[in-house]
Amino acid sequence: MKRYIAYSAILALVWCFVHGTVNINNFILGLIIAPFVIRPFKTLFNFDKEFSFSNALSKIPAQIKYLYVLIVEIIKANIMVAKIVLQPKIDIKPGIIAVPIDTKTDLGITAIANTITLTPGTLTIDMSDDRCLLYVHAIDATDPEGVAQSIKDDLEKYVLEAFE
Amino acid sequence: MTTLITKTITKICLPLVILFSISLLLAGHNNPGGGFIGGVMFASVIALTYVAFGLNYIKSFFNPDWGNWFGFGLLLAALTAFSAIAFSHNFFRSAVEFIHLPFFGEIELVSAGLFDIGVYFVVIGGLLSIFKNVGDDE
Amino acid sequence: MNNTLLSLTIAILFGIGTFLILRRDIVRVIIGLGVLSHAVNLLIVSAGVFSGTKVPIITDDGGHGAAEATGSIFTDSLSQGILAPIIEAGHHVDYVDPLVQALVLTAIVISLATTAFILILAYRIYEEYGTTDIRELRRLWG
Amino acid sequence: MSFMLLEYSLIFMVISFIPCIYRVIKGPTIPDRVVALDAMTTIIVVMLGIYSYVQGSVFFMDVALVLAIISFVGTVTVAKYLDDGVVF
Amino acid sequence: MDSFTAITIAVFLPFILAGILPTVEKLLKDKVGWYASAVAFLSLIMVAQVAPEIIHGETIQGTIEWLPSMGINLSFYADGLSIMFGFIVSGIGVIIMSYSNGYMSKKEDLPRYYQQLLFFMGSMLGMVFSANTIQLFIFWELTSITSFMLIGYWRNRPMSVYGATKSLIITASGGLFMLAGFLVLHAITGTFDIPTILHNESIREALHSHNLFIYALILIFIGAASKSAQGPFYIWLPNAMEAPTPVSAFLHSATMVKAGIYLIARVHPIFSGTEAWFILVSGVGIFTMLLAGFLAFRQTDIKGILAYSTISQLAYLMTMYGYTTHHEPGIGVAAATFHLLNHATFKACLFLVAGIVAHEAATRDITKMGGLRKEMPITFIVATIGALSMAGIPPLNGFLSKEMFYESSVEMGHLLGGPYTILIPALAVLGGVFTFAYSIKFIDGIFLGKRPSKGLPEHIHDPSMVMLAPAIFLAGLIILFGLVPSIPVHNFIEPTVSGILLEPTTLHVKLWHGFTTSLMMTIATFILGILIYTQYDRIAEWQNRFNAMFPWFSVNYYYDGAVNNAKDVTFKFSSRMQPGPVKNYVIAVLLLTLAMFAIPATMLATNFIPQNLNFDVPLYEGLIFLFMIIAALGAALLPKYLPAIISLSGLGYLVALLFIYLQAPDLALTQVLVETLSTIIFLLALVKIPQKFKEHIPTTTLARDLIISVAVSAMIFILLINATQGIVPPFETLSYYFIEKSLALAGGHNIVNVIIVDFRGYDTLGEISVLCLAALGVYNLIHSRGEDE
Amino acid sequence: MILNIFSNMILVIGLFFVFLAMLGLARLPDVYNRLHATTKIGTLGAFGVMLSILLKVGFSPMGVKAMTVALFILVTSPVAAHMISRAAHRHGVGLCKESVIDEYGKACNAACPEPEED
Amino acid sequence: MNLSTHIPIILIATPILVAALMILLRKQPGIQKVLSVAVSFAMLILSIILLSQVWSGGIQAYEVGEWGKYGIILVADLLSSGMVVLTSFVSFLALIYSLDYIEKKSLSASYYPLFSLLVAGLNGSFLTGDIFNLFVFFELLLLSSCGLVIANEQGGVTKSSDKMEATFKYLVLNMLSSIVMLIAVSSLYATTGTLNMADISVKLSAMSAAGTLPWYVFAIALMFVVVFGNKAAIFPLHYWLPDVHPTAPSPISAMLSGVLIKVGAYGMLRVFFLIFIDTLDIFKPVIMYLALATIVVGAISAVAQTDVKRLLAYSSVSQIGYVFLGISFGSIYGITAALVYLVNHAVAKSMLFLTSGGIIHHAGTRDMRKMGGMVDSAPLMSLMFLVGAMSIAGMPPLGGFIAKLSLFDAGIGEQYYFAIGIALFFAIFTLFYMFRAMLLMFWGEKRDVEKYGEYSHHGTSVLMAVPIVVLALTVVAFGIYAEPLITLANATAHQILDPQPYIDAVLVRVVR
Ligand code: NA
Ligand code: NA
Repeated sequence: MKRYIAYSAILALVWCFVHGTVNINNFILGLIIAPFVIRPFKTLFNFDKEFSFSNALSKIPAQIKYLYVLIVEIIKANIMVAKIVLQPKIDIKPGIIAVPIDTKTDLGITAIANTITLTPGTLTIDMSDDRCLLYVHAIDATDPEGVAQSIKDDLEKYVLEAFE
Repeated sequence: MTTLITKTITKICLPLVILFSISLLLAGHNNPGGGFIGGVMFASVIALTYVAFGLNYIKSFFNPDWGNWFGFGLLLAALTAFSAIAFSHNFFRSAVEFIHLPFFGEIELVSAGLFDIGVYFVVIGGLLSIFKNVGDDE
Repeated sequence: MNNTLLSLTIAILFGIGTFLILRRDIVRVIIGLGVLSHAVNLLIVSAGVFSGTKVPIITDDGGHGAAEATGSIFTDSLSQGILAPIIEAGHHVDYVDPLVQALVLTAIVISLATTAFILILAYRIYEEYGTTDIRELRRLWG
Repeated sequence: MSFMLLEYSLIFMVISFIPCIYRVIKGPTIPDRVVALDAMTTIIVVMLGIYSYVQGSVFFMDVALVLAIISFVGTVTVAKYLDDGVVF
Repeated sequence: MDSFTAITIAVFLPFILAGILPTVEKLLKDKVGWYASAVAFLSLIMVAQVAPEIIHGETIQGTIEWLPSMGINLSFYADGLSIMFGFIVSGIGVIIMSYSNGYMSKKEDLPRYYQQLLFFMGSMLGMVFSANTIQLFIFWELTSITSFMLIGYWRNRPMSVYGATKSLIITASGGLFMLAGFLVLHAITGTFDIPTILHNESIREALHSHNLFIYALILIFIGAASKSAQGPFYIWLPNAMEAPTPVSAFLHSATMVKAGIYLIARVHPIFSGTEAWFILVSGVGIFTMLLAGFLAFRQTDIKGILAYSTISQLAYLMTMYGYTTHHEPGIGVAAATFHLLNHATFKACLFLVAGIVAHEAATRDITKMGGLRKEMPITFIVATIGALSMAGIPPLNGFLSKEMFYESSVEMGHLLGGPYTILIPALAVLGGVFTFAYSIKFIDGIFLGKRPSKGLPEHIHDPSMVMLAPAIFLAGLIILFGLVPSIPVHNFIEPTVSGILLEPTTLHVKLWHGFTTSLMMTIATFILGILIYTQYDRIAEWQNRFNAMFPWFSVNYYYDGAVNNAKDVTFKFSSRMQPGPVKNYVIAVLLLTLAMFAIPATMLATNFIPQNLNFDVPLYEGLIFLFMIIAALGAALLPKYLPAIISLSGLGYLVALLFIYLQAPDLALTQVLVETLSTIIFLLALVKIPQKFKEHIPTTTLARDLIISVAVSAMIFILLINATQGIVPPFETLSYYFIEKSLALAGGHNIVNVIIVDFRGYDTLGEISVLCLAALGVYNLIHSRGEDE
Repeated sequence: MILNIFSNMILVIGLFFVFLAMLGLARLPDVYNRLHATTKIGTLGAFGVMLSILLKVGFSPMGVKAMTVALFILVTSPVAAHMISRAAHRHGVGLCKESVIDEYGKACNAACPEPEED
Repeated sequence: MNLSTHIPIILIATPILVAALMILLRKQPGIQKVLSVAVSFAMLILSIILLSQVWSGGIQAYEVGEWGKYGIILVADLLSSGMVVLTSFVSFLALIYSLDYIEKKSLSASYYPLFSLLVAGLNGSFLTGDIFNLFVFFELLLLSSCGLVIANEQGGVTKSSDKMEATFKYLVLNMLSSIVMLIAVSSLYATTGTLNMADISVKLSAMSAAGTLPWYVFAIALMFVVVFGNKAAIFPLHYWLPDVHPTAPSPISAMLSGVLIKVGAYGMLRVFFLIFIDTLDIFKPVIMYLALATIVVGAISAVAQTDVKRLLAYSSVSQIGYVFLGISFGSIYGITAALVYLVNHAVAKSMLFLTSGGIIHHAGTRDMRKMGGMVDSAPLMSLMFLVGAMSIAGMPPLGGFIAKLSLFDAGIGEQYYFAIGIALFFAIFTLFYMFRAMLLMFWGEKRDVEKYGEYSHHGTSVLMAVPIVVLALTVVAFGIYAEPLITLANATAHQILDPQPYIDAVLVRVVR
């Protein structure tokens, strides 16, 4: 039930967004529609697990922080790739490396994977079946351990805070 | 099989796109959109879940008879068109009504909207029934 | 939009589509039908009879049941045997021709339906014949 | 301003198409083509955004959103097909 | 009862009473034949009731409205000709149906047999009394169909089926030619009504001078010739002998085959008096007379002999009706008419005998028979009377009419002058000689000589009276007509001849009228006939040998060849026309489309290309066009499916982009959605289809396909640049109305959407039905497996 | 005014990045490297353009939708890249010759087929 | 609420509604059966009422949505309402026949909606007064017939691979002609600014009167020859027919040969004699040559066939050639004859196809060489086939005879001797192949039981026999008493050749 309410609220906001007008009317309309949309797919949305509002709300600052880090990293990433693309002669040493991760939840893993892709020089290709390793394509794979370490240090901790 | 990452994002997209499809359906009369476009959006996001999770898994908890959907849509569309005859008008004569709701203000109700909903269901039902029939085929 | 070049492009697309439907491979033929249907959709749009520049969506809402959006328009008065040519009315119309768009919408949906059917048909044909070569599809002969 | 913006942006974007078309045709592998097609939709989304702004009409933004969504669906489907040989 | 009613009843009674025959059969069981005889007898009475009026020189006519809008009605006309035929048909009908009671085994499907006989009789009566050409044709074809049914009475015997088919194809097709002739006649005269043409001098004169005259004549003659087995069409009649013998007697000697003769007599007043008539009718007649008489020698089947004799006798009739000059329209009409009646008597008689013999001797092969005169004396006498009449021996009726034949031949030869003076009588005598020979063979072979030691049943005897009486009756008629010719001449021949010549005619036929040329010719016939008969077997053998050496020297060779090879030849044709791969069909469609465009373009267009072409283009537009073409080329040329499909998808996105430029957001939306869905469905299909197939295109094919493609491109380009010049002159367009009323009346801002859900929502209803259909169709496709082999 | 200049700046940068992404698509040696370009730069480019529109029009329907588009692309494009690259690798598309390491290929141990030209 | 004015739309929308209901009710075969037959019968009655209304009250126009000529107008004139009666009649009987003929699962899952939509497509095509709407309904026809062709028969003898192949050819060629139609329709719109056929007619006439009729209008007009010719399967657009009609389940073959190919003839009459009057001088000779080629090719190919349904299909090709020959005369008599021919062929050929279904059930094969002597084991089928074959061959006193008679009479009256000569000659082919088929199947020796097995005893159930007999009686009735049909055809021909009342009925009205 709580999950319903929470998801409905989020979806009502989404409704406003896709509708293009964020106002109370639309939000209420969204609240009315949302349960019908979630209901058939509740198996997909962990409805068997407990949900607590306070828990969810408490993560918001961490999430905002994560977003900030993400944006900064993205800009760095872009500048890096832009440099490579604009080189007269492209000189790179790419490769695929395995990066161990500590994140356990679905959302967390997804977040870290996506973050890796959006950040400098790395691109998530796959995840091992035991959910412990991410296979990452790095533009500069000359130092696999270094890349893994930087992912751990610069990204994963924020993701863990925000989504675990 | 697809990965956890895809599945998670698909989960996020699913309600979002469904809402968007409803919004397109309702906006159709005044903005781009309408029953067909909304319906295709809906169908494609369901198709996305079929792709991401596998048809059999989705069917285990969400397995509507899409045939009924397009049957219903066609029925709704045809009945809407027919209803004009009951009002001593020609088939498909449309009606525009403005009603005042306490909270939402003035709302425009058009018979064509009902027809568009019929289209919406036909598109969803038709496309997904094709997908399911072919996808189920061994 | 440059009509001559658009026409030329459409014509070339038709040519390519035609070349494709003359192939022996069913999948190619279907791709060719796809190209042709793109071409024909463009053709219909280019058959719009007047060229405004605005999206045919009325934005200046003067309230419901509002006054005419485009000014007065002549009407053919057939009962009096008059075919009134449009003289000024065309100038009032800022929109592009909405009718051809509606026609194309219908055409697109129909071609989607037919394409879906023919593709699944191709799938079944492969199952039955073990090939997509139309030259093998000649059990019905004579 | 806005017409100039439109003109130049559009020319710029259309020129950006060239590599995409090149990759779609040249490949060499199917994933290359898929990437290129995906990139093409990104360009169109961008163009739609600009166009929408310049025209002052929200209509094209809807197209952009739909395109973003549907191209994701398409890409995932093709990728799955490439990977598993099945669609659903 | 007035005469018209009587005729109507005579015609329709057999149909109606035949309709209830199966019910009657439940009651009467195997006595149902007598019911049929009674029906025939009723018709005979009806015909007889009308006869006095006709003999007095009147004609009867009446009409029932049927198809007034086409000028075709159900109308009957009775004059001497029709009454005579009416008598022959119904009279012999009674005889044959009575005879059948003895002939047909009780195990046979009797209701079907009698029903079809009655249908035939009704059709025949309907034909001879028809007053309009279309009605005549209808009954004519009905006789063909009933004849087909009766020949094929034993439906499981291959030879019956063969004979039935042959007769139907020849006679019914001939009928179609006749119909065409009637239609030409209609086109010339403006009427379908026969009496109108017969009795209207001016119409006939106009007809004779019309340039279509000859075509009408030829077409109608083809009908007559096919039905009466003349010329090359004779071939069906011998095979028609597969029918039960009473049927052969009735249809294929006495009545149906005379339909052609009837037709010739009927149209005689219309067409005769022209050279064409003589050349066509008499020419074909003489040819057939000689050919059939000669070919009869080869026959070993007694019914075969009779079949060929029938052909040659009918040819006599044709020949005589054909005798005409401008001043003497009907030289042989009287002779022909009399011989027609006589032939009906003696030939029916001989067929009945043949039936009896075949029934008793259990064979129809004349080489296996002989000496039966002792065992079946009555049959022998009856047969002899019939055969001698056919041979033209006095004092039988055949002699009289043959004399008249010779007489008219002499007259015709004389009128033509030159070599014809001798030639025509000589050919007539030759025909008589053949007739004499095969007539004698019939008697000699069956009844005279020695009984063969084996092959025949032990006890052969005269049949019961049921079968014998009709034959005796006919033999009696033969003698009666021979001795007292005035009875038939006064009652039948004179009214008929008057009817044909359209003027009152009196005839004087006597058994003895001095030593005339014709008597000399008769004597010559006997002498030559006996001479020929001594060589009979040798001639037959010679014919057989000739036939074996030159199989192609017969019409049957061509008929059989055509029918047997029809399947192979046509299959070759149709498999060339319909070779399988859809590609050729697509080419056909494209070529036709191009032709349809090219015809007006070359005929009417002064300039293909309008003046105001504009090739200035902003860079981005030009690039988008270029990209579209490249993407389409990619779809066309990339060798593997998936790249091609991705390329096609790219084209779709570019089209969507173009729609955006064209200010069509709805279209762009729909386009991108549909594009992606199509791709997904493509992938669904490709799940099963591997990328194995690789087409190698030969240069010629490539060149042809390229030419077609370029032509299509050119067509579209020319059409488009012309058609998109704007409305000429600028009419109001529907769109103005939609723009104006969209918000005001339909309450929607999005005009395109309002059009598709409101103004033209009905289209959309159809469109979503199409979507449902696709879904249902795909369901069927997926679930259509399983019942294979 | 400043906002306008700022937004135009973002727009131009965005467009430039989109262009760069496409350049990368053409120039980089294999599909994995090309994905770096399109995913990272392309996403940022699109994001930038949408952001600039949001800045220009504020939270009007157009702005909100532009933002929605931007967020959607941000969320989905890495996943699309992940799916494609994964499929490419499993489909047998090899790394470019400059590559120095392939731990994924080892992990897959299933003998990947030779890279093929399509 | 005066329902009688709504009949045109009811005839189209009801089948769509019923199709929707049938989709929803596909788990209740009982209700489906009763409802579909009841509705089909009601439609038959309504269509007859419509025809009589038009006969007595003149042309009826029905504005869908009350938008005047700006929306879509349905027009019921004698031609269209007559065709609708024909459709309703044949489809009612074919539906009854289907109840026992189509495989149960296929029947309840998809057959009824597909069939209903086919009927909707037919009625819609006949009644619409809007050229683009015609396109939409053509697509409806196309896809519904495709779906039905692949429906399973009870104990079917047609391999599903054959069905796939046939459907593919059908679909490709028809999609191609749809594309041609769209090109033509949109070019026409670009030229006249309207889609309403009456309106187009007026505008083209105005251009013609003013001397500004552009040449390409003629090209557009002739493109419609391809469009409708493809539907009607005239040479060289007939290639799909001999594959599709035989592989379809028999009641569907009956619908396809009986009614569907007539849509092409209808379209030609409608479009050329209403819209493109100025192009008739080119149109008539073109159609005449195509019609003659169609007659020849169809007839010769029919002779080659050993598959009974394929033979009937080729016969349809040839016969439709005769219909077009009548149309190509372009005169009152020619068109009357064409219409009479059309109706007679529809009835007789549907009957023959239904009969062939019974034959196939009985013999377990479509190959005539594997039959023989069936007259004893299947007497009813034998008689019915005879009636149908005779009618097609133009033998009196059946309907086909009246048709050929009026056609030949018209042709000779109009002095088309060459054409009639060919038509006549190939009528003999018709006679030949029809009777040969009859003899192969019903007469002759019984087939080799060792090789092909015994004939099945359950040849024809009552539900299958009744429609056949009804059609046979109609065939006979059209021969014995043809006056009403000819009168109707004649009045229709007059109406076709004088488009003004049609135009008035459509255009003279108040617009919202
Ligand atoms: Na994407
Ligand atoms: Na024929």
